[in-house]
Amino acid sequence: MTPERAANRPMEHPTQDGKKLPVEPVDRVTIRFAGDSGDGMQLAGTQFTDTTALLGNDLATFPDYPAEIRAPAGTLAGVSAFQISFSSYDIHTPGDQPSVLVAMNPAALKVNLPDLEEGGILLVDADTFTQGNLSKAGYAKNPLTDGSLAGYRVIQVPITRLTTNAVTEVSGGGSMAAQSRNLFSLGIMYWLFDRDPIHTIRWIEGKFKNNPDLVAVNRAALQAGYNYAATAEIFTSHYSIKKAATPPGTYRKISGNEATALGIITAGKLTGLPLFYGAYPITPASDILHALAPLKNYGVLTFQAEDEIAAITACVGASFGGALAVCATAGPGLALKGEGIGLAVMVELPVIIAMIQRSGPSTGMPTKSEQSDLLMALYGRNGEAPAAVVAPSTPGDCFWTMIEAGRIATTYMTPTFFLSDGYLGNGVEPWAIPSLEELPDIRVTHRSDPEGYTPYVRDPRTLARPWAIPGTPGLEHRIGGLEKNDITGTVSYDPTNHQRMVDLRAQKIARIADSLPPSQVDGDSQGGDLLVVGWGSTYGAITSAVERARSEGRSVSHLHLRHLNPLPRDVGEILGRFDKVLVPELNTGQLRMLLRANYLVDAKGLNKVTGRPFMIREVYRGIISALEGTR
Amino acid sequence: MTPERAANRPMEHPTQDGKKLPVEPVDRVTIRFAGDSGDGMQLAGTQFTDTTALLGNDLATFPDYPAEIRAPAGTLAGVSAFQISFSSYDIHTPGDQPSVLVAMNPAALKVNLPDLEEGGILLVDADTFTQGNLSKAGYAKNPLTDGSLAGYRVIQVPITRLTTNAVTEVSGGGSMAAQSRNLFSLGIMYWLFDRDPIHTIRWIEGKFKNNPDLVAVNRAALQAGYNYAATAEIFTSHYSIKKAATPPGTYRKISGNEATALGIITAGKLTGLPLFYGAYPITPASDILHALAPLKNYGVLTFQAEDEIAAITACVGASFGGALAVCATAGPGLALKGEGIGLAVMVELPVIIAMIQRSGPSTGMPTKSEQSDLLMALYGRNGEAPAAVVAPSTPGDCFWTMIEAGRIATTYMTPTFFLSDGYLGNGVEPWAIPSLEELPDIRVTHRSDPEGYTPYVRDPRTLARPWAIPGTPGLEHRIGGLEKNDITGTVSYDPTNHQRMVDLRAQKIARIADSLPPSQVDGDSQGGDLLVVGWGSTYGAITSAVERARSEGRSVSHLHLRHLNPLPRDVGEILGRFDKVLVPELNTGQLRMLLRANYLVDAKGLNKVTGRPFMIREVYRGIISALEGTR
Amino acid sequence: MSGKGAHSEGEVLTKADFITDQVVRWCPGCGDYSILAQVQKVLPTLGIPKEKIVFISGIGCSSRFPYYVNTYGFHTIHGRAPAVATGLKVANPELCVWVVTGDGDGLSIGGNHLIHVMRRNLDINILLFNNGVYGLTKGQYSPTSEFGKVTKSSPAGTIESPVNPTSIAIAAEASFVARTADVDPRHLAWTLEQAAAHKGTSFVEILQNCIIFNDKTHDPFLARSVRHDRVLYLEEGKPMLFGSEHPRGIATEGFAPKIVEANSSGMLVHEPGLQNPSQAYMLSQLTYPEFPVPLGVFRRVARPTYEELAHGQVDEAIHRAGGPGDLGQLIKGKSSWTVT
Amino acid sequence: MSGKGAHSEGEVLTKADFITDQVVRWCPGCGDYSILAQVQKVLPTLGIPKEKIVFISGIGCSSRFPYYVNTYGFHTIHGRAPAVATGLKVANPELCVWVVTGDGDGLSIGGNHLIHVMRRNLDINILLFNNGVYGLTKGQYSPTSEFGKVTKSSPAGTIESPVNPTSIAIAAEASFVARTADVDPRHLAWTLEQAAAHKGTSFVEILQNCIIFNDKTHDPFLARSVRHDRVLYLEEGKPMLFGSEHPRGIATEGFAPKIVEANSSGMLVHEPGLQNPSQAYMLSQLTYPEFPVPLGVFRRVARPTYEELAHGQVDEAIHRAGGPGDLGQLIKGKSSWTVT
Ligand SMILES: Cc1ncc(C[n+]2csc(CCOP(=O)(O)OP(=O)(O)O)c2C)c(N)n1
Ligand SMILES: Cc1ncc(C[n+]2csc(CCOP(=O)(O)OP(=O)(O)O)c2C)c(N)n1
Ligand code: SF4
Ligand code: SF4
Ligand SMILES: [Mg+2]
Ligand SMILES: [Mg+2]
Repeated sequence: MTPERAANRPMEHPTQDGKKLPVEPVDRVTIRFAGDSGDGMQLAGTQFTDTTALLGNDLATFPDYPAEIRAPAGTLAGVSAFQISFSSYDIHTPGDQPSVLVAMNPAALKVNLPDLEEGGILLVDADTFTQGNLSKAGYAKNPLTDGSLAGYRVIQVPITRLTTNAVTEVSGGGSMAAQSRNLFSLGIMYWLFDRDPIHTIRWIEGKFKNNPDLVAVNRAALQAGYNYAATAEIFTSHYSIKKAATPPGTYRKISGNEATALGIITAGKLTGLPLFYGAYPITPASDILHALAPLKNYGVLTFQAEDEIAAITACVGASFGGALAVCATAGPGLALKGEGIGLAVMVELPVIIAMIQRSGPSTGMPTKSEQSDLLMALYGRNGEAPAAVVAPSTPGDCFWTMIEAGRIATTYMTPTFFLSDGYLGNGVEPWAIPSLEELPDIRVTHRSDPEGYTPYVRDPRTLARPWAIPGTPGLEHRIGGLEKNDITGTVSYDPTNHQRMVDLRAQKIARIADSLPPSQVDGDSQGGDLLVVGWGSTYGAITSAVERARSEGRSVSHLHLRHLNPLPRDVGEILGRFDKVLVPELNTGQLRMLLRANYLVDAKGLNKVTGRPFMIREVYRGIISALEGTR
Repeated sequence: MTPERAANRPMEHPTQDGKKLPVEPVDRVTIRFAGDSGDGMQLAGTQFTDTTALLGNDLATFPDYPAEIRAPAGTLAGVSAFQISFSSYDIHTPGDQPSVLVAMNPAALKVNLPDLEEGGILLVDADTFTQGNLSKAGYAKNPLTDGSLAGYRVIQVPITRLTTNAVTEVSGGGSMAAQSRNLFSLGIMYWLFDRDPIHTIRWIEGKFKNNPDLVAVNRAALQAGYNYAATAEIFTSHYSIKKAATPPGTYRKISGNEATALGIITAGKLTGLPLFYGAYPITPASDILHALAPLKNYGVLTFQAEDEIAAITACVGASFGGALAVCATAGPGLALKGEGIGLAVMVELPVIIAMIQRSGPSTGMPTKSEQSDLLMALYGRNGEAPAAVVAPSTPGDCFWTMIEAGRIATTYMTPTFFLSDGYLGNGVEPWAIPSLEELPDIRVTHRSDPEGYTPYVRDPRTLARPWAIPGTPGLEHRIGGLEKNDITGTVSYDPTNHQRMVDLRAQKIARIADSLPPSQVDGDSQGGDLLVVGWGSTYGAITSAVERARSEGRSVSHLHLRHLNPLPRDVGEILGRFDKVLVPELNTGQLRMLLRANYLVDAKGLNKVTGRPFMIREVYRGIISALEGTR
Repeated sequence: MSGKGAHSEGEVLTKADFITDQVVRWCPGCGDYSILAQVQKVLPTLGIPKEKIVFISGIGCSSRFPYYVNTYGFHTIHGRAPAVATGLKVANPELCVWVVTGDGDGLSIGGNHLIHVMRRNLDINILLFNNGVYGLTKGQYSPTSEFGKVTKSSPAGTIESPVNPTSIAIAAEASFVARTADVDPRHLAWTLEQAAAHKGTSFVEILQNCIIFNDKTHDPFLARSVRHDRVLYLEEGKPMLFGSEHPRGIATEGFAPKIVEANSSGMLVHEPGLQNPSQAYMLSQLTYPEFPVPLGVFRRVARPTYEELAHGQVDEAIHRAGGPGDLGQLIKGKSSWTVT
Repeated sequence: MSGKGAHSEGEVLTKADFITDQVVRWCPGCGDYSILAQVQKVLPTLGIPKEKIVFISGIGCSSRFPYYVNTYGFHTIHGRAPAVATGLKVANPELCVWVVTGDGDGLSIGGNHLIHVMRRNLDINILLFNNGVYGLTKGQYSPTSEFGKVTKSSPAGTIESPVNPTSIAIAAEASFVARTADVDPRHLAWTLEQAAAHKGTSFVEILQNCIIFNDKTHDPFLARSVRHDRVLYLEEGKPMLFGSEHPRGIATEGFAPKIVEANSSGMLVHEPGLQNPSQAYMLSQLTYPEFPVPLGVFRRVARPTYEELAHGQVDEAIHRAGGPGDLGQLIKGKSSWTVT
């Protein structure tokens, strides 16, 4: 194990049975739990995350699911992994490489070993290295015995057998052992990183409250793992990670999709509008539906539509009716919504389209992440049909950016895109819980005064048309997808009117920039050698890489764009202050194209389209190359 | 009348009844026939066009329909117009302004008068200027009597009454007169411009061959108009327009949509593939379906799908089955096809998507034209999903560009967009009929050899994968929308494979540029003050405007792009040879954005989004401003 | 374009209140005029203030309808009106929502939304103007065009069995299914009243004449001279009788319908309220010339509406939780920690 | 991934010929395995060379099917398999085309294409795996989920009446409609054979168990212990009898079905070939627990196929024109002039 900045002085620490083992304080650890889809790795990772969050470490997670469909047990395609990085200081990513790998079977080892740090800890369930499993994983020889693992600290534990023993004691039979092997491993990790298993025990008790057998079995497996690690002397020391020096406040753990769902509910409350959420299930956006559907006591109406076209057009209908209408989808779904969004552009009604981007094109790799739908959000519909686009940068920021989407949509009467992705959506971080007073005031009032009302008369500041909703006496009017006459809103084929309306729709979106604060540059706001410009989920990797380069004295700064349409007014000017511009994106250069076209700067791309997030070192190397001009 | 370059010497010319009236030779005339939708203006215009084409004039037409739905007779919304410009020299547009306006009722006058040239001829049906019609058209006073038409050569003819008289003679009743007023006006125009009505008489005879009464009525109306003009001395002279000095060859008149349909059939024959055309009706693309459906003896299978999604996915299915699959649509339809096209990108099957662009966004103005779907063609689907894009520049060029689309699609196994628009689709020009030998050899052979076959092994030159179709023994294979493993084509979630495939798909499209000829610059290919870069239907207006500026000695050249993705390799270099770049487009600057992003040139836009084509003088003025740097 | 002055509940409305200032733009002689007139006649009788009435349409000649009715209106995109109406009605259940669609809009591109809105039983009224053709795009065949029909897009005749709108509606579990015709204004008005009175999705097929592209398509049985002999007017609780000079009735032979002399034994009585939809389905399959064409209400059954169930779940959740959810609590989540 | 070696007509194929080298990726215990096995068993008996067979699917667990059948295959996009199959079959009528879809793929997003392919009567076989849930996206309710079902997306129970796939198929004029189940492999194989033998669209609903997200959903009538009493096996020409210990039959009361003692008078005889679809429709509406659930062929009627009519029009046009059209003539058009 090579924990980052591992301290030197081992400390004494009492174990459960009174023996003392040294506790090494370390600053950051990255663990990856890997096993078969059926092995409960996501659960083990989530439990470790919860416990770690409560201890006050900073943390970030990366659940890496296999393809949506279940693969046969023991095969490479069936491997599921969960990575957590936690530390005593502020971190921004789940870590480039695990320093600890838990491999529950040979396939998990095969898939994940290449990522393990040199000298890292490798915990394997030795019982699973049978001939059958080895060949399913494509191992010709047993890696546990052929010397190929020499570069790691290999801890072989007969996890299956030990779990069975522990489980048999409490339940009179080992049949439930297979389902609790993950908890045994988790117990080992708890001991190794000095975490009390109590939180997970409580969780087990709650989850299985109607089945005391299951409580006993799972608790036994967890305890057995913990005790085994403490007593079997498989580790020479264990590690402690201090609380992170986080600003005071109350925190919770949150995933991007949870924060998005919370943001949706909150935007509904803040605008004072009824909330209509219409969606068709699709990976990785479905969890937002799953999060909202049970919150009926918050007044949210969720509608599972027959397809994405129905979802967006139902949203347009709900918006016509005065609701805050929100839908979420992924690429293939957005490819179907273009016409409906175009209608919302024409009738100038607010709708929020949350995009949880995934790898494309076509069905692509549904469980993998990518940033390749920015241009579709901007241009994926017919005619000149401008809409607003914002993008959150961290899981917790999904909450704030969703509220901003709500503000923009309702203030400017426009469809508004929210571009998250699978990495943000499923990733978890500690999040400072805001008080309700901190939340912006974005209350909306529907037009009710018939005096001077016409459907397309505009607010002189925002250029928004009035939101007059059915049920309001005296404001009866008709709208539709045909070109509208300026002010009156009747159908018009007049050439000059069309030009005016095209211009007005564009200006309205451009005016959003008036309401944006000055852009924040991390680093040297006055300029320098290199500006790294990013958007969305690459925030963590870019931040860390820039910090690293700056700590080496390099002149590198970072601008992370939350608003992609319109771009903030100061972006061109900021770009001009730097010699070079580098745009890391998980696509082939979509924001880069916009920056080049808008500002004629020779922005270079750092592009990766593998379905995986950037590693810090990839961005760091990109920065170095850009600075050296070798790109 | 102020015909362009009108000659000075009036000539003698015998009229039908022996009287002689002077014939003035002129070089170019632009006539607009305008009336109610029910007045048969499109028919009159088309007949005039046919006759004029056979006389060997160069010509261009612009039919301007009202909204798709029929408006009440006599109202402004119901006015339909047809403009034809014809000349003794090479022309490129239907003329900025008519020099002759035929107005069949007050509404037609009201709508079209603003466009009539100062001093132009205005022929009106005086009988229609009743109180009722005047007020339907919004005239407070009768323009025929209030002096407001002083600036024109007004010819008032009681067309309704004269037609009724003529018709009554042959049919024993005037009830059919309303339908043949257009032919009376056409007769007048035939006399005025010295054209023999015989072609139209033949057409009447053919069209109504089962109804001798109708033949008699229509012929009588036409003849009556002709004779009236010849004898009533309403004109002091009439005009002749010499044949255009066209290169030798056989010509026909063709509209863009006709040429597109012909191009589709021809691409089928040239590739040697069965032809599958799947479409859902939509203005202005439906006429392609109407043109192809009756050509069953050419083996074309037309499929009217239940919607645009079914149309594109049926095309993908037909392509999987080895057919040349083509669909055509307009903006709202394309907004629905994104997901299906993305599938074609992933499975790398050829499909041609003909876009007959119309005014957007949303339903927009269905009968009006625009170039605002270029970015949707490029980016309107999820993920990194590159496809080829070509655009025809004139009605006749639709034929050639469609064949080019067929070449690209089948050579590179890629969906290929063909971006026409309503103006091109409905506009008509004389077209040099190619001999079959002139047509390119783009024969396709499906893979049949199982030796070394895998679904994604690539041609090293084109990077195309083999087209192996069901029915071929030994090539059974499975494809789909999930990411494909390089070469084998099985499903793959491997990160490096995904990057490779994203790169390969991009490179394959980029390689198309290897097959393109050097770009043609009209003007100074070596460089100069200003390069005007256009694409699609603006060709005529830009060409004329550049010619005019050049004739004044200005350093202006013109590059018209047929290939929009990939852009030809020499574009960047060509742009670099000019001080300034101007990009006229009927959108807010879509190609301009691509040029700026790709080449970092400060290309300026000349943009118009009114639903109407550019006038020559608008482009000309844009050129002058750009040269003067006042923009 | 806005309504002139405020109305409120209780005020007495007339047909004139429902006419907009827009010039009606259908071809002279189009059947749509008759439908518009009847709708404008029926609306004031419903006792609903006009600001609570909304017309939602797709795209097509028929879908221009909302522009001409002085209530709230939304001319949406092709085929999607049922989905737009769903969002509107769920967001705002007290509105009286009408969907106007055509045979192309509702059964070709929009067939799926139509089916799903019916099985969900939103309380809306759907008027499908069936003219057997795409009018707006100038004359292609539609899903209801008869087999073999020659149109611009089928110059050799269509090769598709048409969709039967009422059969599809019944199979999609619509709780109210009716058919009427533009040329029978009294029956049309009556049917609209029935549809408006029904709680749940009311599906009304309106046989409509497109004088330009499909003139007289329904004339073989709707023409005034033959109608009495070729139309079966369905009346609740009455025997299924038709034919004025020579009255006959519908009876059953196993599960197949047959024509019998009036007052024969076994003549069926019309019961639109039967839970089992088989009889309604059989009626929907009666087509000319083998059978008279039924006009009237095929099926009318009670079922809770989607929006009342959806809001019911919300109310119940609030009730069970002892009040509306607390946003602060929700944001805080189940497990949090404090850094001081 | 390509087939191993060429096959040609006449060669004798076995089940093994239809197995690919791809590892099958459904959950252990998923009903899809049984369906795959029966398909692979039936295919070699059809006398069709495997290169002429194509499987087309949408997206869903079920739609992974083509990867496992060693013929041509295309795993397309969500809901669009019927449209893809239409293009393929029209382009290449001599292929034997199978569509595999799920209750979400085929009835939610893809409902409209399904209806239209059936009424057009393309000669393809559609297998709809009905597990009452969205399996691939991990357990939301589907259009066939029963009212009130609690799922991830309906934590308080669904509020929608389910779609009945066979009713919709009958209303959409499918010329062959059947139902079978994963748990009854023999009946499944027999049904597949019937579907394959039918010319025209064969629609087969296959009741399938999703062990993970909707386990035992069909057990109330399909569980081995109750099946004989709760399933009505439809057999052509035979009375509609069910129940092994206590045999009963289906009879009619007006247009409503009722259960009677075996051999009562009025017991219905199953005739899938009736032109009038009313009886088939009634059968499609028999649901548990009121009635036994019918398995078997509901309807089988002869009608020309779309592709044969489409190609027929082409052939006839060529015949009438005295040969295929001349491209040169077409390009030249009707009216041209020559400049010398
Ligand atoms: C996405 C899309 N596809 C196609 C069209 C073109 N379109 C407009 S209306 C229509 C069919 C209308 O037929 P129907 O619903 O029967 O209405 P009708 O005009 O006969 O009343 C079509 C194909 C469109 N507007 N949008
Ligand atoms: C356009 C689009 N929307 C949504 C999805 C996500 N999705 C994939 S499969 C599926 C439902 C599958 O249900 P079903 O057809 O019943 O198949 P099963 O998995 O149950 O066999 C959904 C919603 C998608 N792939 N594409
Ligand atoms: S085209 Fe037909 S349906 Fe449309 S307005 Fe005219 S008559 Fe009516
Ligand atoms: S989720 Fe259900 S349907 Fe999908 S493979 Fe597993 S058991 Fe089968
Ligand atoms: Mg219609
Ligand atoms: Mg399912």
